[in-house]
Amino acid sequence: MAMELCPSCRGQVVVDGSARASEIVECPECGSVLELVSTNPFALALAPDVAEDWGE
Amino acid sequence: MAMELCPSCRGQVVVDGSARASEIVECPECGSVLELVSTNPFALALAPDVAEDWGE
Amino acid sequence: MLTVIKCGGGAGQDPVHVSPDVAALTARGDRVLVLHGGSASVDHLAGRLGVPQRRLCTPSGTSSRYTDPATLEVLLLALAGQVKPMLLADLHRHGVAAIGLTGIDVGVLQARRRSVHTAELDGRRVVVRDDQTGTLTAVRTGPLHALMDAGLVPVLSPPAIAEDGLPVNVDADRAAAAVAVALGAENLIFLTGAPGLLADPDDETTVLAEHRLTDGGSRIAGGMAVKLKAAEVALRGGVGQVLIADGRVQGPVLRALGGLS
Amino acid sequence: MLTVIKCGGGAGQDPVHVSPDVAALTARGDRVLVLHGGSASVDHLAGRLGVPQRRLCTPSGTSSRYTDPATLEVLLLALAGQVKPMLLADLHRHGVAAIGLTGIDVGVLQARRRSVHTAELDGRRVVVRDDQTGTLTAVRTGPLHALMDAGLVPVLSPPAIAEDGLPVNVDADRAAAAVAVALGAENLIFLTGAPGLLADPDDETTVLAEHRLTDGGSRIAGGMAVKLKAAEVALRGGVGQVLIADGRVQGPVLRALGGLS
Ligand SMILES: [Zn+2]
Ligand SMILES: [Zn+2]
Repeated sequence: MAMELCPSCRGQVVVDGSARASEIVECPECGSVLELVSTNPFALALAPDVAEDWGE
Repeated sequence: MAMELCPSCRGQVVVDGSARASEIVECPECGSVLELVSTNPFALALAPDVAEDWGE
Repeated sequence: MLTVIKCGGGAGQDPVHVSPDVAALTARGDRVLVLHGGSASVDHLAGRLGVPQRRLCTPSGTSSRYTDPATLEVLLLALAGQVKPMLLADLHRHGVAAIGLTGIDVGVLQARRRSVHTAELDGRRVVVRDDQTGTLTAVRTGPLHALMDAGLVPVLSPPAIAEDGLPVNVDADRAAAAVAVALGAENLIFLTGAPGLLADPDDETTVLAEHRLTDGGSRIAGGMAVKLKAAEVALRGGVGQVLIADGRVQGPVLRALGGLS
Repeated sequence: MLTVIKCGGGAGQDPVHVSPDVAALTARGDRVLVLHGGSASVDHLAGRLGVPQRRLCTPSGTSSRYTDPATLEVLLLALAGQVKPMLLADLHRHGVAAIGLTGIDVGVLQARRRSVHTAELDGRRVVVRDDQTGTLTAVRTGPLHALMDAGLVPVLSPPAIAEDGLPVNVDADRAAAAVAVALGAENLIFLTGAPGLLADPDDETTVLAEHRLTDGGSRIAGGMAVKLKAAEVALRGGVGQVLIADGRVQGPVLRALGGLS
């Protein structure tokens, strides 16, 4: 478990200690979709604007 | 090390204890080319009449 | 008359059952193209090589093989280096002049590389950057026609080749449909590890006599849903008939076609 | 003008160096057939799969890969599932319409399976019963001509197919010579991991300007001896010229041919 700052609103984001790089987390304050780009140290970035679905 | 009987002349053939199946041994008495067809127990048979070389 | 046969892939399904049927069809002058998968071989070889196999899931419930670079390497090894040579040797023993290709050969299967996307992996939502997967954009029919003109039976499989000239995995069922459409095939036959289209995938007695493409709320999911989608694409693309048939029996192709007639 | 290029196999030799040359030759209307090996890939994959690699030796000092069934499987995986797709993708990126085959495809390389024989294995003389090796007996030229007529560059490799319809390993250099003879090639180029034919295999400065096939008591041994034997077979079989050239440089084929002229 770690507390990180949202890169968008600077709000507090809780990251599960078992989370892995590339995992998606959402900021509870501003709703931004964030990507855990590193786990050591924990680092969040805005997730790329990508499709969820296979696009079929 | 084991002493086996030559299947051709019934003479004594010494087989190295480290010998493996399919290994060729020659009978010191009659010169027959023998194949160690089994190592447990040791068993000798006349080797198939086959070419040594690649035939090129 | 051109028949595209999609086979292989499922465990417990021996792709070599197709050889006598291919021999019979070509003997009467038909053209045949075989498209094979080989999921079971990929999984088995991945296990031997210690490459973990995972699936990417979408919220809508579909899932696909997570083809990271190590898995793409295993996929090529298994499909091009194991399933295909076994199939080619068996066809050869049955007198069929078969020639193997992946989508890389002559760039026969062209795909658009899947861009960065999000999916569920091991229960977590992640950004997927290294999925070596693509969507078919074109089938180069010229070389395939040339091979068949020369009396050869193409034996094709994924991967395809992407716009960057590197291989990407594509779904074999969709590829079969795309190839059948592009070549104007009369018949497209999907050989499966089931007796047919099942209402309940766990109950082999629930074979459906009829299934309308427009049926909503179908229980049909997983691999069979992909086959149905591919069948729809093929039919809408002008393929004469699409048959989904049990590939575990002797003579599965002729059986599906109702004999040599 | 048909040029057969034998490449790949040796470690430190990247087979993809041939693509620009193949593109240049085909662009001017020449026909090209590439025949590749891939010993280094076979060895590496065998290591990953835990399949021990051993050599069979004869009293005369020649040695060959002991192709037991597990090794034959690895050989197919490596050549058809790894080396060949990499080569095909690279040729595709250079605009070459290349199509991959092993000797199994259309039964292009036919071999007589090696019978039971004796050899030295791990320093012991043994009866070898399971060596999946053969001697080439025929090259099916019809399909190869058909492919080239269709504007395709065949990319061929071992294994061959034996009289029992099962694959057997064959020497790639000898296969290249046999294919060049069967197709009536003007040029046969062996790309090697050396600057040329060396008087002393450990000294790259000892390139021989000339070597007569009739030279007795040659120090030339190992892989280069096999290449020389293959070259002799090719020349006696009517191939215009046989070149043994450094495959580690840029443009190795054009360089060996003395430019596009
Ligand atoms: Zn925020
Ligand atoms: Zn004796």
